[in-house]
Amino acid sequence: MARIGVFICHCGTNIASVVDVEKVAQAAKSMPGVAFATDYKYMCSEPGQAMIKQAIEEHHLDRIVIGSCSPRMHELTFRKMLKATNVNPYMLEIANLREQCAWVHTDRAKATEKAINLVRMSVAKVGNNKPLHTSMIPITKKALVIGGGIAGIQAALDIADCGFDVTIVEKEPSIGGHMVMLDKTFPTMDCSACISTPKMVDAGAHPNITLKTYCEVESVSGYIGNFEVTIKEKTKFVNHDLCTGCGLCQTKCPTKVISEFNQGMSKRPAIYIPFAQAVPSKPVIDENACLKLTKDKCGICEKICPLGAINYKDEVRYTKEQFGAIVVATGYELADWKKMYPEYGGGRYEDVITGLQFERLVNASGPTEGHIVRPSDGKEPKDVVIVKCVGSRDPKKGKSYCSRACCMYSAKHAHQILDKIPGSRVYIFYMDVRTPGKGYEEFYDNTRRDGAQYIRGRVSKIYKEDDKLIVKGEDSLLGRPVTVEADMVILATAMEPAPKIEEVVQKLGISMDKDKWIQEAHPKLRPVETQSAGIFLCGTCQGPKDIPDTVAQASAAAAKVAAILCHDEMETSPMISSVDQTKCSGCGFCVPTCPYKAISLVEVPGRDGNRKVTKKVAQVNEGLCQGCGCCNAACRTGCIDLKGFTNDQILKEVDALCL
Amino acid sequence: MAELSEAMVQDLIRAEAKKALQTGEVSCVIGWTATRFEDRTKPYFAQTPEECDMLIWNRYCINGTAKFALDDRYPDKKFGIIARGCDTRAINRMIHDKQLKRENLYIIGVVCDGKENPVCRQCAHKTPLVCDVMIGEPVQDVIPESRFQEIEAFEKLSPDERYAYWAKQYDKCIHCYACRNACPACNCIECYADQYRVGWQGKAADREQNQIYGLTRAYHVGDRCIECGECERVCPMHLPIMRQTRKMLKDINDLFGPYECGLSEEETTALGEFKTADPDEFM
Amino acid sequence: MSIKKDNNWEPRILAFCCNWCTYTGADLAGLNRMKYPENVRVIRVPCSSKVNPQFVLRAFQKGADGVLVCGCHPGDCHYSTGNYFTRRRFMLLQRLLEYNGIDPKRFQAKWISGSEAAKFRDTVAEVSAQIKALGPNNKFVGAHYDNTVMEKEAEGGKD
Amino acid sequence: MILAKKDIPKALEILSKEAAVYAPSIRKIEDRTTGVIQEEKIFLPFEEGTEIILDGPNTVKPPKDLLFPNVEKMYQYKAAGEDSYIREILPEDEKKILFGIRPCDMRSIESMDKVFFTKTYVDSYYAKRRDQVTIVAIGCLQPERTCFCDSMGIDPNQAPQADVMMNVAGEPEGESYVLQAQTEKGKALLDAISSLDQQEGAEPYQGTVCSLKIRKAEDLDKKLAGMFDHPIWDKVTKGCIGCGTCTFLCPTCYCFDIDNENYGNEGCKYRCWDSCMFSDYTRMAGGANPRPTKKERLRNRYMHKLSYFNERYGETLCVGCGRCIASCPSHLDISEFIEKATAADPDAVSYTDVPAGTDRKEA
Repeated sequence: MARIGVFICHCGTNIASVVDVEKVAQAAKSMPGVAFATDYKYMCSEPGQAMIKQAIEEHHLDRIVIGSCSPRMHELTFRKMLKATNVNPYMLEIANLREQCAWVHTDRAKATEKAINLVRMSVAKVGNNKPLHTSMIPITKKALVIGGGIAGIQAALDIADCGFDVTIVEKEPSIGGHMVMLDKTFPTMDCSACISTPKMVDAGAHPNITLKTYCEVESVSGYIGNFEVTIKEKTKFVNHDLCTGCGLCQTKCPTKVISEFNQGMSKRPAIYIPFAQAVPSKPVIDENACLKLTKDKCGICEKICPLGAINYKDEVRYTKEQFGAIVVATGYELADWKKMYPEYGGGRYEDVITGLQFERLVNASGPTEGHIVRPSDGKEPKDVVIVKCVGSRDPKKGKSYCSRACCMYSAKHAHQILDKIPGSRVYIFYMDVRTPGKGYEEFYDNTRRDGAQYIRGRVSKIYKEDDKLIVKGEDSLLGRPVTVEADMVILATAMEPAPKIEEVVQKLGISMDKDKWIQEAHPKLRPVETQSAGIFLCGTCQGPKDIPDTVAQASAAAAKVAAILCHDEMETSPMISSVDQTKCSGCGFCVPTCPYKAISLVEVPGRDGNRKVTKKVAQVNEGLCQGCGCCNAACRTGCIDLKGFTNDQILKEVDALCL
Repeated sequence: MAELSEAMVQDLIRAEAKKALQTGEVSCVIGWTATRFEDRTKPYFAQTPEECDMLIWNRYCINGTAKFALDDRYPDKKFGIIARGCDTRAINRMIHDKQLKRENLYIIGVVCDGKENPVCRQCAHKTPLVCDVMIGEPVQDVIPESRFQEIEAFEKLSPDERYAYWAKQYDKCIHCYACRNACPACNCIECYADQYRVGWQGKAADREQNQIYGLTRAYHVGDRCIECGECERVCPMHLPIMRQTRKMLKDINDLFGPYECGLSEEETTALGEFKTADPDEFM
Repeated sequence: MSIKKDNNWEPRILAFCCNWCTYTGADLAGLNRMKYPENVRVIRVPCSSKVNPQFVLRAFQKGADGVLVCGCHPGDCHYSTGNYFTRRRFMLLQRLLEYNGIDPKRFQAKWISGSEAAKFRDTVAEVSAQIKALGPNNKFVGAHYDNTVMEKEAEGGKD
Repeated sequence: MILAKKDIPKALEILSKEAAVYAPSIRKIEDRTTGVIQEEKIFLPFEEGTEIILDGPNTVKPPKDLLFPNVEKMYQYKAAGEDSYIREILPEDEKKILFGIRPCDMRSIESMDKVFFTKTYVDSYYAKRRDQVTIVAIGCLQPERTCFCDSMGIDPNQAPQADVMMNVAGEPEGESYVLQAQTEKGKALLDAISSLDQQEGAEPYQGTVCSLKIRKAEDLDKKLAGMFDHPIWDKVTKGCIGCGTCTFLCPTCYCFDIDNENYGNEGCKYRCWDSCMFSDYTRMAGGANPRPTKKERLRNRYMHKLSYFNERYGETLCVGCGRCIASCPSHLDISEFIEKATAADPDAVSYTDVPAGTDRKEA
C-alpha cells in the first residue's frame, strides 16, 4: 500500500493568505494512501526540505505530494532533494496551489476547497507513479557534416579543434561550395579565395577531419549519439590514394565539356578538378563525358598517368559509419530565373547573366582572367544594368521571401564594374535596398558615390535590338517609364535550397518549411537545432543569408555538437513512452503520429494463444522520444504509454477531480 | 458473360474452392452453408474438395467471411475466402491495420447481387476490390446519396431527444461485444475493454458502462469503418450502431474531403495524418 | 454533476492544459494576479495530443459538467506536430458528443499560447459562465455512488 | 380456478397491490428519424394499461435478470480511520410476481435454484430474491420454429415447480384459462384473485408440441464426456465469433464476475454477468489461457450445457428455449450440434460437417 506524505506550503503569505493551509493539510490526512500530512511556511527552503527528508525516515514514506507553487518552478528542486533520500525522484507530484489557486482566486472558502481538490488529484496520481530511472546512452565521439561549403568547412574546423573526429560529405569533387566561386566579398572587398581557400586547406589537412568528396549520404538510422550513416561514394575512376594531383591527365584529355563551376562560361576536360585551388586537388572522371567510358575509345589519361591511378572499372561503394551528431550544411542554389521571367529573354540573350556568372567573369581565376567582357562577343560592356529581386519577394512568379544577400552583392558588382571599366555606367533597378549588416550602409553609400545609378522600379521587359539590350522599366519615384540601352544585364536571382534537398531531409527524418528550407527547432531560441535531437543545421540550408551569418551559425552548430560529444554518455529523460509488447497488436497507428519518428515496428518473439510466434510490435527508440504522448492517444489498446503521465494516472486524476 | 443465376455462381464457387484446395496451397476455403432454416446460412470452412459441395450461394449469405481470417494470425498455409464487395473492403481494412498479410489469403471474389440485409440497399461496392479470381461481371460502383441520410435526419432532432433516444438504446444493450467481435475494424489482439487493470471500461451492462463502450468504439473505428453493417446485423438487441460509427465518417467527409474506407491497402486514415491547412475552430 | 443542488451551484469543469503553452499561460495569469472563477481544475499533460478522447468521456461519466482541452497554436507545438492531431481528434469528438446530445459548450478546445494569460482567464471565465447557465450535466453521468442516495438516479437522465 | 382472458388485466391490478407484477409485454422505442418503432418482448413491470401478451414468441431476454440481475451491488465500504465500515447490501424487501413464464424458463429457474441453493453454499442475494417471488407459469401455445423443449424432456404444457400453473381451457383459442395452484404461495395468490373465478370451464389444454423435433441420445451426456478430443469440435465450432450473445440470453447461464467501483476512499463491490465465450474469461496472470481459441470455449459451453451439469446436478442444463439459436450472429445452432453428437461415432478419426437442416426439412 502506498505511504504518501503530503506537504502544504504557505509560500510565506502567497498561498496562506487566500487558502486555509491547515484545513488543506487536515483534509489530506483522510485521502487514500496518505500516511503523513503537514504544512510549513517555506517548503522549498533548506529547513523545509530538511523537514521532508526527516518525515520520510520517520514515517517510511515512499511517495511525496507537495502543495506549493507551479511544478514548472520547483519540480527540479524537489527532485534533486529526493535524490538525497531513498525515495525515487519521480515518486513526486506537485499541486499548483499558488499560480493556479491562491493568486487567481479571492473567495477563501472556494479557494480552499479547490486547493483540497488539487491535492486530492495529486495524491491520486502519485499513488500510481512508478520509480523511473534515467538511462544513459553511449555517445560516438564523431560528427558528420553534410555539405562542404563555407558553412560545412567552418563547422567541421570548429568541431575538429575541440578534438573530435569529423567527416565532411560533399557531393562535388571538391569542397568550397559557392563562396569559392565569388571574386570579392562585401563589405570589406576581401578576395573571396584569399579567405576561403586557407580554410579549405586547413580542413583538408586537419588531422581530425576526413574529406569524403564526390560522395552522398545514402541512409541515416539510429538516434542522438548513435547515428549509423551509410555514405555512397560515387565512381571517381581515379584512385586518390595513388594520384598526386600533378594535372598531366587534364592537359591531355581531348574532350571538352561545359564547366559547371564557371557557370557554363568555359569548358573543362572529362577528367578534371573543378577549379585550380580545389581541395582535394585530385581529379575525377565525368562518366557522361569521358570517351573511354561512353564509347570505349581514347584512354589517354590511363596511358600517361605516371602512377597508374586511373581505373575505368571503378564502382559505387557504400561505407557504413557511426556518428554522434550530424550538421546539415547543404547550402543553396540560384533559382532558375529563365522559367520564372521569360520577359527577360528567358536565356536567349547570352549577355543577360546571373550574379554568379558575373562573379566568374570578374574573378581572376575565372574564364576571362578577371576581364569583365560580354559573354556573347567578348567586348567590354560600357552600360551595365543590374536587376534586383529577380524571383525574390514575388509570390506569384517566384519566391515570397527576400534572399537577403542580393542587395549587398549587387552593390558590390556595381562597385567592381565602375572600378574596372573606366567610363562605364551602371544602372540598378531596385524595390528596396536592404543593408542590415555592419559596414553595409557605408558600402552602399560608397557605391552610389562611385556613380551607380539606383532606379527605384521593376524591370518589365528586356529585349535585344541589334547590339544593345533594351531594358524597359519604370522609375516609381519620378513616376514615369524608363528605358536603358545596356551592353550587359546582371540579374540578382533568388536563392533556393540545394537540389534534391527533400531526399536528404527525408533520410534524416527532419522537416522542411513550405519553401523547402530546413525547419529549425525554434526561429529565435534554437536557430541551429532541428526537432530531432542530435541533428543540427547551419548556413543557407535553413534560409537565405550572407557569409557572416553563415559562418556565425556554423560556429554555433559546432558548439552544439561539441556540447554533446564532450560527454561519454548522455542522460535521457525517463519521461518517454514505452510499449507493453504483450498487448501490442502491431497495427502501427502510433508510428505516423510521432514527430520524431521514434517508433518502429520490430519483430519480437511473442505468444499467440499458447503458441510461440514472432510478432511484429511497436518499439520506442529511447534516444529519439521526447515524451509528447501523441502516440498514446492514437493507440486503441493503450499499450504505448508515457512514463510519468500514464493513461492510468490521468484516469485517476480525472476521477479524483470529479469526486 | 451472360447474366449469372445464383445456381451458376454457386457451382463456380464450388469449382474454384475445389481447385484451390486441390493445389494444397490453401488450408481451407470459407463460405456459407445451409442451416436448419432455409432463410439463414452459416459460415462454413471447407477443408477438403468434397466439403466444397457444402458451399452454397443465395440471397441469405449475409454473414461477413473476412474476419475469420484473424482466427489464425500466423497460418502456415493460405486462407481461402469467398468474398463479396464488403468482405474485400474488410480484407483491405485488416491488411491496412497490419493484422493480415495479403500473401496469406487466397481471395475468390464474387460480384454480389445484394442480400437479405438492410445495409445492402446502400451498398457502394458490389464488385470485389481485391481478389485472386473473380466470379461474375464487375458492376460499376456508385456511392448512394442516401449514405448519410439517416444521420442527417437524426441530427435534426433536439439534443435532449437525441440523448433520450440513445439512453433508451444503451439501456437495452446487454454488453455481449458481438458488435466488436464481428467488426473488421475492431481487430486488436487485446481490446481496451478487456483490460480491467487500467480501468478504462467496467464490465457491468448498466447504461453508464454501455454508453462509454458505445461511444469509445464509435471513436475507435470512426475513421476506419467500412460501413459493412455487420455490427447492426449481429446485435441481439437491434441497437442502431451504424448510426454512431457513420457519424464520424460524415464529419470526416465534410471536414477533410471525400472519405471512404477499405478501398485499398495503403490509404491513410483520417486520424493517422493531418494537413497544416485543416479547418480550425479552436482559435 | 455536483452534489449541491441549490441555486449558487458551482459547475465542476476540467481543463487538460498542455505543459509548454497553456499551463505556462495559466501560471503567467497567476503571476499577473489575474482573477477567474474557481470551478476550473487544471490537469497538466505534456502535449495536448496526449489527451485521449476517452479521458473526456471518463470526465463526463464521473460527473464533470464541462471539459476544456487547451494547447499551443498549431505550428507552435513544442513537439512540432502534436496539436495538428489534437485538432482533428477533438473536432470529430465534439461533433460526436453533440450528436449524442451533449451541448457543444460543455466540451470545448482552445489554443492558448504561453504568453496569452489574458486569453486563458477570459476563456475560463467565459466557459464557466456558459456552463453555469446550462446547469448540471445529467447526460452520460454514471450513478454517482453516494451512500445516502444509493439507488435514486439523477433526474432527467433516466426516465 | 377459471379466469377469463379479459379479466387478466383486472387480476394483475389486484395482484400488483401487494407485489410488483412482471409480465411479458412489448417495450417500444419510437425512432423519429426513420419512423420505425422498435418492439421487443421482455418482462416489464405491470402498470395500468400495459398490454400483456401471453402467447406468441417467447421473450427476447429470459426472466433470469429478475432473480439474478445483470448488475448486483454486494457490499459497500469506506476507509476513513475509525468510522470505516463494510456493509452488505441485500436486495430490498420487495415481493414480486412473475406472471406468464413458459415451462422452459421455469425449468431454467429450477436449474438456477440447484446451483445457488444446493451443494453446501446458499447464495444470500439469489435466495432473498427467490423467496420473494411467486411464479405463475403458462402453458406454451405457439412454440417458435427454434423451440425444442420437448426434445429435452420438458412438457410445454406443464411446469411442476411453478407456484401456479395456467393453461388455456378447452381448445387453444379458448376464452379462459384454468389456474391450478401447485404450492402454498400459489394458493395464496389464487385466493387473492378468487373474486374473478368463473367456476366452470373446460379441461386445461395439454396438446402443445414443439415443431422442431431433434434426435437426442438418452445418454448424450455420458457420450459427450468421452468425446472431448473428438474431431467434431474442429468443425462445429468454426463459425463462432466468440461474443457473449448466447450466454447472456441463455436462461440457465449463471456465470458472474466481481468488480468494484471506488469513489475516493469509499466504494462498492458488485457482481455482473460474465461469459465463458469471452477470450479473457479463463486468461490467467502472465497471459496463459487454458482455453485460448474459440474452439475450446464453444466446446466448453456445449459440454457444460449437455454433460458437465449432468455429472454435478444430474440434469441437462439446456432447456431448449432456442434463444441462442435465434440470436446467434453466425446462426450456429445447439440443436444441430445435439443431433450431430448423437449421430457421431465416438471414436471416429475424421469428421465432415453435414448441415443438419438438409435432411430434415422444417416440420
